[in-house]
Amino acid sequence: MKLFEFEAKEILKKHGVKVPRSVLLEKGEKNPLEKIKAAGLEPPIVVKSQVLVAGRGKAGGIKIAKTWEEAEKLIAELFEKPIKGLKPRYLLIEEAIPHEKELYASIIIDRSERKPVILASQFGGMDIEQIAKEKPESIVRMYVDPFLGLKAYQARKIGKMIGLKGKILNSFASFLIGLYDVFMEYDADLAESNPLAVTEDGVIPLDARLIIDDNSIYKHPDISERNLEDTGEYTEWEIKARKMGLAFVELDGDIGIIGNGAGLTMTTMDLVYLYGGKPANFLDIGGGASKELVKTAVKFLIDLPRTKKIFMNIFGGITRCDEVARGIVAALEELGGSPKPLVIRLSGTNEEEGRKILQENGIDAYTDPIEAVQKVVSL
Amino acid sequence: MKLFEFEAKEILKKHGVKVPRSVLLEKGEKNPLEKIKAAGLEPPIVVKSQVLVAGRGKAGGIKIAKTWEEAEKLIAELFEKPIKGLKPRYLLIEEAIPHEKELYASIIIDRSERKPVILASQFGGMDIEQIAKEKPESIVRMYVDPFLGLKAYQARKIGKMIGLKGKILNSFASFLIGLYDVFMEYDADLAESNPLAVTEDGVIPLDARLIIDDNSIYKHPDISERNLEDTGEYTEWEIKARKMGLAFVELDGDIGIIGNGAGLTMTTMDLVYLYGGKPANFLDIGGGASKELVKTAVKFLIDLPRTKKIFMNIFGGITRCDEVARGIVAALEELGGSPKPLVIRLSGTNEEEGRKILQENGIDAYTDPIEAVQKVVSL
Amino acid sequence: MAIIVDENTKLIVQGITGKEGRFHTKLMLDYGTKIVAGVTPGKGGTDVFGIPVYDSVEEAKNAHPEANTSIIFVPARFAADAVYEAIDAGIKTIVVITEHIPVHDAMKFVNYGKSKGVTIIGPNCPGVITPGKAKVGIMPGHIFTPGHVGIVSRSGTLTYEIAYAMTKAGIGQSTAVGIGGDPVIGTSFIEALQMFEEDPETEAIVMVGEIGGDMEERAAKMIEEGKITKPAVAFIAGRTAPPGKRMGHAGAIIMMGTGTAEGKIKALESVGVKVAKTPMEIPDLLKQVLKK
Amino acid sequence: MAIIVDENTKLIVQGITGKEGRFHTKLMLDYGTKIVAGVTPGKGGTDVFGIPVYDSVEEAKNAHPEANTSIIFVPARFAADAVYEAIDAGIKTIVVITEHIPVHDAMKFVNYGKSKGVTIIGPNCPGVITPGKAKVGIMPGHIFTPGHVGIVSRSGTLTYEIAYAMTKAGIGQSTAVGIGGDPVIGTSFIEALQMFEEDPETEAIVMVGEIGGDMEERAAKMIEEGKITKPAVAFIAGRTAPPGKRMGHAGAIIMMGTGTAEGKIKALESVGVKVAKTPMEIPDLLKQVLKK
Repeated sequence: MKLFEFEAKEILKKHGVKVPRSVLLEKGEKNPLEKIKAAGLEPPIVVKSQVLVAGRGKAGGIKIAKTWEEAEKLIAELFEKPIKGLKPRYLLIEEAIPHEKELYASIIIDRSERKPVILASQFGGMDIEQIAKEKPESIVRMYVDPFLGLKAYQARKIGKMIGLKGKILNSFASFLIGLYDVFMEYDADLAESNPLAVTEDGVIPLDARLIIDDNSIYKHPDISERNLEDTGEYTEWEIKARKMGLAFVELDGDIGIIGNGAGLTMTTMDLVYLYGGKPANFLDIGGGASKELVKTAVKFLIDLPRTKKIFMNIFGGITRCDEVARGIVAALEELGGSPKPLVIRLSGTNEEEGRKILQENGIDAYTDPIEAVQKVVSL
Repeated sequence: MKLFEFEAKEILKKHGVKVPRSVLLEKGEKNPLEKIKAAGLEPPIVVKSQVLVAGRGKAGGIKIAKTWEEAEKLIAELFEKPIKGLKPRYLLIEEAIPHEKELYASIIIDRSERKPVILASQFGGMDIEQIAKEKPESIVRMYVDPFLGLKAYQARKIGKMIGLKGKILNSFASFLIGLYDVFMEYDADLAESNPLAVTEDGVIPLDARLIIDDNSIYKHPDISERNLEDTGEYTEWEIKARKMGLAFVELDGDIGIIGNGAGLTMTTMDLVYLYGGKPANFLDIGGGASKELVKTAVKFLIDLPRTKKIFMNIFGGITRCDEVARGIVAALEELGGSPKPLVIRLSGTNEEEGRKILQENGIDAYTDPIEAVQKVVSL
Repeated sequence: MAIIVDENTKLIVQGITGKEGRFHTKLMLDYGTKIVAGVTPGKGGTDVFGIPVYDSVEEAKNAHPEANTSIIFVPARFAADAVYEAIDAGIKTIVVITEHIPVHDAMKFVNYGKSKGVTIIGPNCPGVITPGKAKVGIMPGHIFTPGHVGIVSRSGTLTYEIAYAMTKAGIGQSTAVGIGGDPVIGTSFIEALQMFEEDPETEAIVMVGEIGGDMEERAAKMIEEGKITKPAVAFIAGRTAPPGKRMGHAGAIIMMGTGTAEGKIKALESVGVKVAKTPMEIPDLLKQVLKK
Repeated sequence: MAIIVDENTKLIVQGITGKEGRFHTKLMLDYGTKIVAGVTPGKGGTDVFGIPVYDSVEEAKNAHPEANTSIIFVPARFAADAVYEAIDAGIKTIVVITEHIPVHDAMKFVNYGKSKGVTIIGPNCPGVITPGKAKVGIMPGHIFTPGHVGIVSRSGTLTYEIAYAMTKAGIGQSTAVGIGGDPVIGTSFIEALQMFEEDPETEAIVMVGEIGGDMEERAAKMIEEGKITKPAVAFIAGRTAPPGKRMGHAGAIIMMGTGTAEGKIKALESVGVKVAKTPMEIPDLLKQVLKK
């Protein structure tokens, strides 16, 4: 789960990391300037749209106000300005930080080493993909033992490797330890600061990102759940699907896909593409799906406007083909028949029983996935 | 540093440990009963004197009030009642917890294993020394890897070893993990609950003790410094000494002791005793003491009412004998000579120079500690 | 021989009294897996399908010292503790079926297991089957058949599809390992490959990969370096998956332009591994490489 | 031979530019200790008494691969980090002079050091001296003289007193180890005893104990079990110390009735160790046991 910049910075601050002085404005705030003055801030100030999409700055979501008049105007403007389709509920108002240089620092878990890895570069400000492309040799990596934690000497070593020294180096090391503590304490998938500004006094994060592992949210009651609508990660139909408990990703084709198991479902998409069709989505009903879940999934894909036809590829392992068949029948009964062609491949556990249930309801099913995919593409 | 019961319980609560509902009264509280009612408590309630001495219960510092009248009377009474010489500044008012059984649980660092060790017994309520004496076989010990932490399965194992099962066992395991988290997070010398009550719903700490390593206080800004007067650990003169930066322990004899280094100072006490004297104190000026520190120490012991004579045993290693001599001379100059006999043994680094400085001021010094101790005892 | 599990596997089922644990205990017993004990804290003294249940792995291990393998069906919040418990009780092979375990938890117990010389499979995996000998997992046993081709896979159902196609084509499996779909897993693609390389009963290897991470690329590197000499064929799922979206598995996501199916296929083909376009092609490709 | 430090010791001084570090670097150099490098983060490139200073132990070790020992004068808040740095840089003997290090910090780095096979002396200790060969510590060198009696001690100044008395009586020392006065230390009494037992140059051992803990009792047990066969004599400080009060050292406290001087003396005497009533008796006791 992505945190808003102001949430990430609040957490960093609690862990002893110095962040810019700021005040948060919520939409509808009556006297924003009063609130900013009360917080001891005055122009130049930075007005930052709190949206969860990348590339906020380039999209015009971050502006500097040099005067109170400008501030008032920008605040009104940014509250109304959609950034990649999302309007902010909050604006973060920060002191402007004069700085000489911008660094990059982040922490993720390295899959191969199974350890946290710290990534840093002396070229901050651009995104890591861009740095990796333009200045790959500038990216410094260091693995950390998850039981021992990040030691100060290691943090200093990273700082030295990206060219820092003296007071700035020590400040960077302290920052990194704070970032690491937050990364570990919050089960983060990503803790990042970019840009991390170098000022006369030390480093200070101009931006901060924190993505929490969805599976660990229960451990962190201080983190409030995101509205799916606010994340900018999901389409309208993906949000609907998540609320219904479906593992669904929307694609740009027109053949609706249902599979059981992520690998098989992806493979089903690939097969459709291979045989000349375009998948409309990924929808995995998982292992051991119930009749109810199958019914929900089938109805959902029939409702999905972009599907012209639907391909269901089931290999029964834990999933029982008879249960799947019952779900399909129930869906079609409720809808009074499918308004969109439905091609089904059914194989594996209780295959015969499933096939029988379908036949009794006038529905055919393939055994061979290749035949089935050729059929659905040809429709 | 010892924490008050209410502080320890507050910290446990923050770490997810269930503690009795309570309200804290400070001396001078105008409407204690109102405050208790506002907290949703009603009799029977427990009134607990917040003093940092052991054996509070036996000394009459914990009382149960069955009615509001009784509560009012007990509150007034306990605020005025000294427990082992200390009057409380706070009373903790807690709900009375009906319970079937009392357990003991604590965590300390084992010096030999260099690991946290959990101690538990099914016989709570009496102190651990008493349990160790009367029911030694009831005490269960488990070492914990400080990097891996206490695992739930280990906590359950301890609970099972002290005879718990079912819901109570799981509750005990959760409690122990909370206690361990607090122990580690707060650099504790001791985290203890005794008694830990067993109720129908699970375990709940009736008392809680937390002693924080003095050297780690800087890491824990949320912990407020103790007034030395409130700790009950120090005599009036020990408090004076600590405020002056002296490592001083008061004893019950009459020969004042100054040494450099803890081992040598203790040995000096032992020598005095061995040769028939009684040491009045332990005072270690440490390694490399300055003239100023020596002066302070000498004057302090001359002021200390219980000393009749003073024995100073210095073996110069890092400590320079000339510096020590200058300190002695300075002290005596300020006092216009010593009103109490002062026997000095001076040996080691810059011995000759030190001896010369003393002689110039009419002060003799021994080289041999045995001769010196015989002298001071004979005076 | 085979790898990870075989006729000498003596299994403990952790979380045996839960719905999933109970269900799969039955299926594993039916398959012939030797289950010696179950563990559920607080349920010690009961039994499940005749298998005695204990309060802790230590107690189970004391009563059944021959136990050498554990399978974990414990819910995600308690699964990490169950893994530590098994490791500390001296179990040397642990299969973690549970999904939704926080990645940091998995990272820690995987590191701890490695330090103790323990083989961990999963989490979020279908388990391991050595056909005809032992099934330690949730895969349908009947679609597998004994033979000499090892399968290492990041995906459950897809493995079944491929194994079934192989079985129908008369190609049996030495062992099939579902390594799991999470970002951090105990036994990686290349570690499983290494085991197959060292297993005398395995003559060829099927690699079933998917988008995300760089395990397949590392496998290609191992082959290039001559560390894997047995013939290998592959299938990679997710050619049509868009970047930045998790495709069901937590680990199946193309990030920062890395982890694409194209990249993986290219890496494998460049070291001579034949990559199937559909799962159904795998038996044919295997026949080609086994003929040589 | 001797133990811990000797003529092959090549020393790094961590915290060399601080007041204490600088002062004792001079004294150690004067004594003849081979100091190859100093470390103070941010002061790399400077020097102290001709010793080159580096920003990190790793850099010092790269420039002076012969470095095998480190002494730490870093302030308490940064000392634990300095220990980890030395361990991770491959230093195998670390002497921690710093006092007031939080006990939990010491507990952790001591455990880590053990897992890496590193000998840690201290914290809060005077260090180690092998007279005539190397002084890695803050003890006054001139009161020691080469010989064949090992000293292991929990107390600094008291050690000097005893060593000086021995030197005056013509009894030299193989090595004197101040193990430190904190509750958790890297090398315990019994571990130091074991080293002396295995050291061919050591013929007898002086144990200087004090109240608190049970290290002396464990030493007695080792002697009883025949693990220490060399003649040993002892002095225990704190016969007159009251219970429950810390006597200067963080570790010197009688708690729950354990750790009294009487208990320790009794334990040692019961296994035939002569315990001196005053430090000055040590040379005589040594002459008695060495005569046998």
